[in-house]
Order: sequence, then C-alpha cells, then structure tokens
Amino acid sequence: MNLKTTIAGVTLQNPVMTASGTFGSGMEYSEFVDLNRLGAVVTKGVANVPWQGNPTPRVAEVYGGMLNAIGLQNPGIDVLMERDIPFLRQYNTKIIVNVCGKTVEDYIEVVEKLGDEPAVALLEINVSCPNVKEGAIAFGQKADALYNITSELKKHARQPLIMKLSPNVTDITEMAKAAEAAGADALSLINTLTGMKIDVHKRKFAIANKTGGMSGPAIKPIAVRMVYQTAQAVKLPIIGMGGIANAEDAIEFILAGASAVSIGAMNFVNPYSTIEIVKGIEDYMKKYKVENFSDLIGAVEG
Amino acid sequence: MNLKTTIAGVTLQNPVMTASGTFGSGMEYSEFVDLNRLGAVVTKGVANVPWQGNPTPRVAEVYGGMLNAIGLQNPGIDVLMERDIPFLRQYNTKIIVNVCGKTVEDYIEVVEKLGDEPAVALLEINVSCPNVKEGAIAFGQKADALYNITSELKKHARQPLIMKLSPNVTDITEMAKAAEAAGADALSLINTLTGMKIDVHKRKFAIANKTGGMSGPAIKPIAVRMVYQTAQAVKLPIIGMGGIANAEDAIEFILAGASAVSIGAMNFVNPYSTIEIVKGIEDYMKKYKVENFSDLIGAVEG
Amino acid sequence: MKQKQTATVRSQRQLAAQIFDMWIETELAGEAAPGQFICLYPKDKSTLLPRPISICEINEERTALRIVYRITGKGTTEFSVYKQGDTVSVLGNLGNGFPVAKGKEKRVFLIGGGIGIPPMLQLAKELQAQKQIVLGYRSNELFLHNDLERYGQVYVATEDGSAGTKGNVMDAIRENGLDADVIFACGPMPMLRAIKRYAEEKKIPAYISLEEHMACGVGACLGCVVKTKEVDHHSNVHNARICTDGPVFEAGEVEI
Amino acid sequence: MKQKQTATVRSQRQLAAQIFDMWIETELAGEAAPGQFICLYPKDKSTLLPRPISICEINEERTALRIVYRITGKGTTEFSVYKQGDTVSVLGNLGNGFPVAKGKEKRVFLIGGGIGIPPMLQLAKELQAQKQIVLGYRSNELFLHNDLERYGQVYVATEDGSAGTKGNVMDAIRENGLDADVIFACGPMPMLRAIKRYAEEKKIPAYISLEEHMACGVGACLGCVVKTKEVDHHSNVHNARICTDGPVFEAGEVEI
Repeated sequence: MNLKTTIAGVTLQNPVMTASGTFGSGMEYSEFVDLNRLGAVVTKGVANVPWQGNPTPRVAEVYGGMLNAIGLQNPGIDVLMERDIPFLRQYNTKIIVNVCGKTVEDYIEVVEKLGDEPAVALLEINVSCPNVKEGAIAFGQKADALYNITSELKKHARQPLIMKLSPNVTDITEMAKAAEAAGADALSLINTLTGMKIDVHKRKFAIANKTGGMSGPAIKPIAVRMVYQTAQAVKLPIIGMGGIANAEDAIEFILAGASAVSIGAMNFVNPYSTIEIVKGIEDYMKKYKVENFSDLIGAVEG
Repeated sequence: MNLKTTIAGVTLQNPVMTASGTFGSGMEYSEFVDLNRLGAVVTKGVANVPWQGNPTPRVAEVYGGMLNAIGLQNPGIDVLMERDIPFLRQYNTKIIVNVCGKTVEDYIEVVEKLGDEPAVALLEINVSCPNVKEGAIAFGQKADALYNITSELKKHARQPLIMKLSPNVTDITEMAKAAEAAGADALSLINTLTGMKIDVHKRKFAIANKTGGMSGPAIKPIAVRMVYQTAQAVKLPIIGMGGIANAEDAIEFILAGASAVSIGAMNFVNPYSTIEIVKGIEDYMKKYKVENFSDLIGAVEG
Repeated sequence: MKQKQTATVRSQRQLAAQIFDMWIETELAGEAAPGQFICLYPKDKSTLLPRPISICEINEERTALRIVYRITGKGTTEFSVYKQGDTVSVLGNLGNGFPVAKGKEKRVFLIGGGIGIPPMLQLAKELQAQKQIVLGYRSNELFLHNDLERYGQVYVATEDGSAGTKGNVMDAIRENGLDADVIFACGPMPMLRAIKRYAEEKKIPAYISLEEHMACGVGACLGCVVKTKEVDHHSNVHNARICTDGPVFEAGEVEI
Repeated sequence: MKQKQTATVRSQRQLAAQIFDMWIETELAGEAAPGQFICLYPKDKSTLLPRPISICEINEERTALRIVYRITGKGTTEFSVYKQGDTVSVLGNLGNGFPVAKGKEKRVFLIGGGIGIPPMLQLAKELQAQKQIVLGYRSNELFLHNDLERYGQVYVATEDGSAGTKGNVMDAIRENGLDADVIFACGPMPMLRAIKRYAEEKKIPAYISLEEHMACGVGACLGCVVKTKEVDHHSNVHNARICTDGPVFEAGEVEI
C-alpha cells in the first residue's frame, strides 16, 4: 500500500500535514506525536520582522468550532531560521514554511532568506494578511492583487509556492485561476472564515479584535465545496483543510480533489489527531482495497 | 415591557419571525405553535409559475447544521394567494412573502400580483436564485445586478422591499450599500452558505445537486459578523438570521444590529423554537431591566 | 395531533447484525397507526436532524411503541446504546400510514424487505384478511419473522439462499405460487419497483411505503419528495411529500 | 511529560453557589506540582476546546487530583453533573507552577481571590514557610478556608463584609497589619494588579498566576499571551504564553 503523494514535485511520505498556526513549529506537539510520521509540518506564519500580534482575548469557542485573532504574532524570519528550522531538520518529514507580510516587499524579504535554506521544501504564502497598500482588503480577496503578489514572489522564490486561499470571496475559482495564471505551484484552502461572537450578558465582543477567523468541524462543508470547485477549475495540486477531525473527513477532501490535507484546530482538541488520521487513511485504503493513495484524489463519482 | 420592533414602517408585536423555506406557509407548524404569537411569518419563496425543484436527496446533515438543495420548489404565486395567504390572514401576525424568480420579469410579475393583497405587509426578495441572464451567478452576488433588480422591483412593488442578501460574497457591505442605494427598505441576512458533503463510503455526493445551502448553528458566527458589518455600513433595518437556536443566539444578532430575527433550520430540530425564543427574549429583558426591545438593537459595546 | 415529547425507553435488544429492537413509552402510542413513523432526536450536539423510524408495533394498552431500526450513522448508533429508563425526544405521529380498510377480507401480500419489514408487524396485527407475509433478507440472520408468523403465513427469501427461497421477495412469491388481490409493502427501492411492475401486470393495487432523507418530518421543508404521476394537490407540481402525503402511496401514483 | 488521557471521577460535591469540588483519578497526579493546571474536555460535541482548570490538591498517594471550579458555561456545567465512576478526558500537567523554593523559610502571603483560591491549597501543603493565607470572597459563602487553615493562619475578606474584613484581600492585609517577604497569588485581574503595586512598594517578589482564554494549552496557538516588560525569549516580542511560560509570573515581568 502506497500513501505517498506529490505536491509541486515534492513527494510526501503520506498526505497528512499540519495547518499553519495550529502547530507552532512542531516543538510543542513533538511531546505528543512522532513528527517523523507526518507528511509535512507547516510552520506558523512568519514575517520579515517580529510581529506583536493582537491584544487578548484572542480566541473564543463557537458551535463546533473556534474563532481566533492572534494577529500573526511571530518572532520574525531570523529566529525561525536559527531556532525552528534546525529543530525540524532532525525529523524525517517535509518542512513547509508559511509566509506573511504587510507589503509585497515584506514577503519578498522572507522568501529570499528562505531560499538559502535547502531544508525547507515548500513555501506557503498567506495572502489573508492585512494589505497596507490596499487598505484593509487582503491580497487574497482580490484576483488582481493575488495575481500580482504571486507573480512577484515567483521571481524571488527558490522553493515551489503554495498560495493559501481565503474562503471569504464570492468565487473561489476566480482566485484559484489568478494564482495559477501567475505561476503558483500549488494551492492550499481554505483559510479561516471571518466570524464574530458577542457575549450577550456582558454585551461585549468575545475577542478583542471583534472579528476572528473561524475554524473547526463547523466549516468543513464550505471547505469541501471550495476544494471541489477549485479542483474542477485548475490543474494545480490542492492541499485541503477546514475542520478535518478524523480520517473520513480527510478522505472527503481527497475525494473532492485534494492531493493532501492539513489538520488545524483539531490538534487543540486531540493532540494525537494527525497520526490517528494517517492510520485511519491506511485503514480506509485497506478496507476498500486501494493500492495507491493517488487513486483516491478527486475520485468522487458524478 | 415593550417587545415591538419596526421594519420599514411595519410594526411587529415581537422581533421573532420565521426564515423563508423552513416554515412552509405556516400551516404545518400551526399544529405546534400559535402563529398569533409570532412577529411575522415569512412564507416559502414563490415564483410567477410553479417550480418542480431539484431531484432527491435534497437534504443532508452536517456537523452542527444541514445542507439543502430544494431548488425552490413552489406552487406558484396564484396558489399562494388563493390558499396560503387566506390561511395566514386568520392570524394576528404579519405576513411576509418571499419572492424568487429566474429573470427580473419573473420577479416583477409576482411583486405586482402581491401588490393587490393588502394582507401582505412586506415582500422579501430572494436574490440567491439562479439568474438565467447572468448564467450561474445569482443576482445577489454582484453589486450591480443587485442594484438593478432592486431598483426595478421598487418601481413595481406596493409593499416595502426586504432584500435578502447572500453570504457567499467577498464584501457583504458592498452588497448592502448597493441595495440601499437602489431604494431597498430593509435587508435580511444571511441566506445559506454554499456547502458540500461527500459520502466517503459510497464516494458520492450526499445531495443530488452536489452543492447545497448550509444552515444551522454552525454558521452563526459568520452570520453575526455580516449583520454587524452591514449595520455599520447602512442605515436600513436588518432582519438577522443564521443558526439561531435559542434566545441568546437571537439577542447576539440584535446586539450586532438586527431589528428582528428569523428562525430557520431550528424549526426542524424543535418545532416550538420560535415561541420559546420570544419567551426567552422577554426573560432576558426582565433580567437586565430592558424596558424597550429597541434599546437592544446594535447595543454591543466597543 | 402531532407533537414532540420526551419518551422513556422500556427495553432494548439486538435482533441481528446492526438491527436493534426498542420499546419506548410515549403518549404517541394512543393514536399511532400502522405505516406511520416517528422521528427520534439524538442527544449528540453535532447532529441536528431528527431520525425517521417506522412504527413496528403498538402495545395492547397503547402506552408504548416498538421500533426496529438499523444502525446507519451517529444517530442510530447513539439510540442503540440506550438502556431501560433512558429518555429520548420523539416527534409523532407522522405520515398517513397504510389504508388498512383496503385489505379487509381480501387475499393480501404483506411484503417487507430488510429494514422495511418492521412496519408490517402492526399492519399484520390490525389487518383482517387472508395474510401472506413475504419477507426478504440478505442472509439467514432473520428478524421479526417469528412475531409475524402469529398473524399469517410467512414466506422468506434470502439473497444468499441460506434460508427460504434464494433470491428476492418476488422470487419467493413465484416459487410458492402465491396470489393476492392487494399488496402492502415496504423495503428498498428496487424491491418496490418490482412490486409496482408486478401490481400493474396483475392489475391489483399496491400500497408501498417510501423512504427519503428528511429535515422537518412535518411537510414544511419539501426535502423528502417523490415524483408523482399527476400534479400533486398541495405542491401544485409533480412532487408529493413523503413525510406527510406518504410515506404510503398507491404504486400507480408515484414515479419511482 | 504532557499527555492526554482518560481520568475517572472519584467524587464530586458542591462547595458554594456555582462552585464544585471534584476528585479525579489520573496518572497525571504523579508529576503534578502546585500552580500547574490541567485541561478537561467536555463530551458535548457543540463544544470544541479544552477547559483549563487549576490543580487544587494532589492526594498523598499521588494517584488523584482535586479540582475546584466555577460553572461558567456549557463545559463546566457538564463537568458539574459528573458522578463517581464517570470518565473525562484530561490534558496535563500544564504550566510552570509556583516556585515553591522561593518561599522556603520566609514569611509568605498566599493570596487567593474567588476561583483563584484553589491552587493555594496544594501550594500551602508543599510550602515550608511562615504562611499567612489571605482569601477574598464575594460573600460569606466561603469555600476551601477550612482546608487551608490546616496549613497556616487564614484571613478572610468579603466584598459585602458578611465575613472577615469588609473589602478585598489588600484591605484584610492592612486591617490585620500583616507583612511578608514573598507573595504567591491567584485571582481576578484587579486583585493581581493591586498585589503587583503592593509588591513594588514593599520591594518584595510576588508570584502571580494568570488566566486567559486558551485553545491548545501547550504553547502552540499563541492564544493566551500576556504582555511582558522585556522581549520574551520564545516569542521574540513582548508577549509570553500563559499556558507554558506561565501561568505563574513574577509580577514585575508582566504588564497587567
């Protein structure tokens, strides 16, 4: 039985990876799971300089999910490369670094520094960051802005680029096509959906930032729909994510067209989620006599 | 204690109404709840002619919610006016008719016929219907299309118009502003989010239409966020909906800026939901000594 | 009158692989009729919708309902572990039920396939007729056949031939040279289609009970429709609501 | 080593309005330290995140943990109805705990406010010092004061004056003319701010345990941070993680 899957020329030993921002740089969860058994570890978004992030409360629970507004707090690319990459290099798993920034120049600086680090297999570009030049609108919510940043970064990146798409758009396929046309090597979706919670007794917002990114099982049907629509619209490999809690959820994304999946909020609910899902996918393949994992990609009927 | 609320000049005895498509024309649920105790009954979307709707399966359960793709099956405006409106006229509640169509002309025909029915207090326009002229895109997903249909219908409508907004857009405020600029009298949101479910054992879509509209508690944070953003962006009264399961949920929408709320999928879970929520809002107002319901509208701090 | 209320589990046992048999105490038993169904609500908060389950039997005192159901997902898995004294929310009584009078004093087939067998029991109890009960199973893991034998002659068909006729219920009818004036049936769609064809050939009425995914169970959401031959009185299109206009239809009325 | 495992409820009782006292049997007790906390996972599928609760006491055999918690929502409401023998998923042991050695042989204040009182019990048990235990409550519905009296002199303050000093813990310290070389404290933010000011005036160290909404509990999500005076070694910004770098901080290190 072969669990291998390939994203932009990089072959993962299995299709299960971690969702950026939910797994730190792997260190914290290495107490719970053997990182050698993951397809890849995707690190928390990193910028050219350290970011302080948002005030607290930064997280809140909602029905079947959670909201977060961490504000992309990160130690900056230098600390990541000096401390976190060497840590991850010890393990037999692929390293994917998630990159964020406020301007195209910020992104370029990070992408160029990572170009000197061969241990980093892929770069995931978070285009849901606030875009200073275009006001509050994120790069990821306007096709032309997404096209521009993608083509700019392609000029400077040594590693293949995964563009992480925002679900807060009218037509996800328009964004996917823009990224593909600009030379993206892969897509990951969905990022969080913008949500809000109000404490009716205090009459206050549950998180300091008012709005937060929603994740967890509650958003899965929206994510599966967008992965399917995107798989129909572009040829790029897709990393599917959004509320995956078990192997059946993961397979749902794969049948919809994802070549790999990321586990996010569920790491908080069950720190062993990732490896349990790897095991569950194996069991599914055994049960239905699927020899190669790749045969499952986009295999939904009708 | 005063529970009254006003939408586009129409005063409701309380802010609790039913969401279109989840309550039929009230007849089925009149076995469970006293319709006289509802602020308003919103009927299932009706077109100029009968619609057959989609093949089955039309509904599927998802985590904390459901998907539906009924396809706006309806008996046509004539049957609604001959059978359903006379039934609802017997009760001391406001009648709101939800209108759908495939072309602007379809909508106009329905709106004009309803103009002759004084028992109908308000019209709610479902702009999430497939738009034949603009292909698959719904009127409700493009600001200019929304502006056009709104201003067209205003020319022909005798009753005030509530435009029901689709959440499947990049910027809900852009849509709200377009409707306001075109003369809409009120807004209702959110309609369902487009989702998908795949049966991993059958490797088939859970509903015949592949995609379906997602509703239920799972979508509430997205709905509250959009209601808040919309209330900040326009002056129109807002009817808030999306996963409201109890009085606290309803009050969350009201604090976010809604002047009234609609109960949808939860009627299926608890047929007594609507009246229990009316009672719950009363209890909340007693507990916090709120004399007038209107004092709660948009009363979230910060 | 339809209502949602809390019922108490009186007993539960397993009848076969994935098949469970539960008695619940509920006032709904007072007005329940054969062929009607109830909706059970799981406590698991990740689930939302009620689970429609057909009424298998009503006790003599009309204080309890028996349901025999198959585990198909989270909801039914939860139900299957309920013990005596546990409570469960139920909505009922739903649907039209079988037109018992149509079978009076006639030679009738009661045909049940798999998890379509349960509603045949209460029907067999209330039907005054010459009852020929034809049951289809996958294998020799039979269930409810003993209960049904008390009310008529039972013929069994199994897909693997491990009991009764090898094949489906129609094979059993042919093999045993059976004949009837009226058919009452519940089971998988292929079986119901075969019965519809058979009834047309024989020019006899067949009352078949249909299944579909439901949301409200009371006729409001239009989730569970079946195509109809004529324009339906309520929908004004060629669709009838299985939950309220059905689940029992005369086979000729519906396009299946 | 941190781990998630299934614990068994040994006993549960109510101490005061909304305040519950539960003993759970878990291997985590083996390595638990005062000031550390554990996360409990509700079974309710509509909830997702673990509930962080401080360790109140560890039994002699180190086979069970005692938690005393307040009902604040769905999760804690669920916990409060658990009975002996019920199971619950727990993640632990989390956080750094109190630096017990810093109090050795000194005159110390153990200050607990409301639901910040529980962690003071295990601390009082392990701390070898001259212990002055100052407890703040809303009203005379006291809890854990009897347990604590076994380990030191207890002073009580109540907001409504119905027991002990009328006012807060600082009022009780003044009214009783108390003095100390070190402070250990847990409670609401206003109380901790007052203690931070007091410690600065008196130029004594104060180790305060902080609370914040958490998602992962293990330092990965950066949900529960507190502003720090200096750049934090891990975050490289002025933020420390309460769940892993804390929950206990020397008051001077944090901006609260």
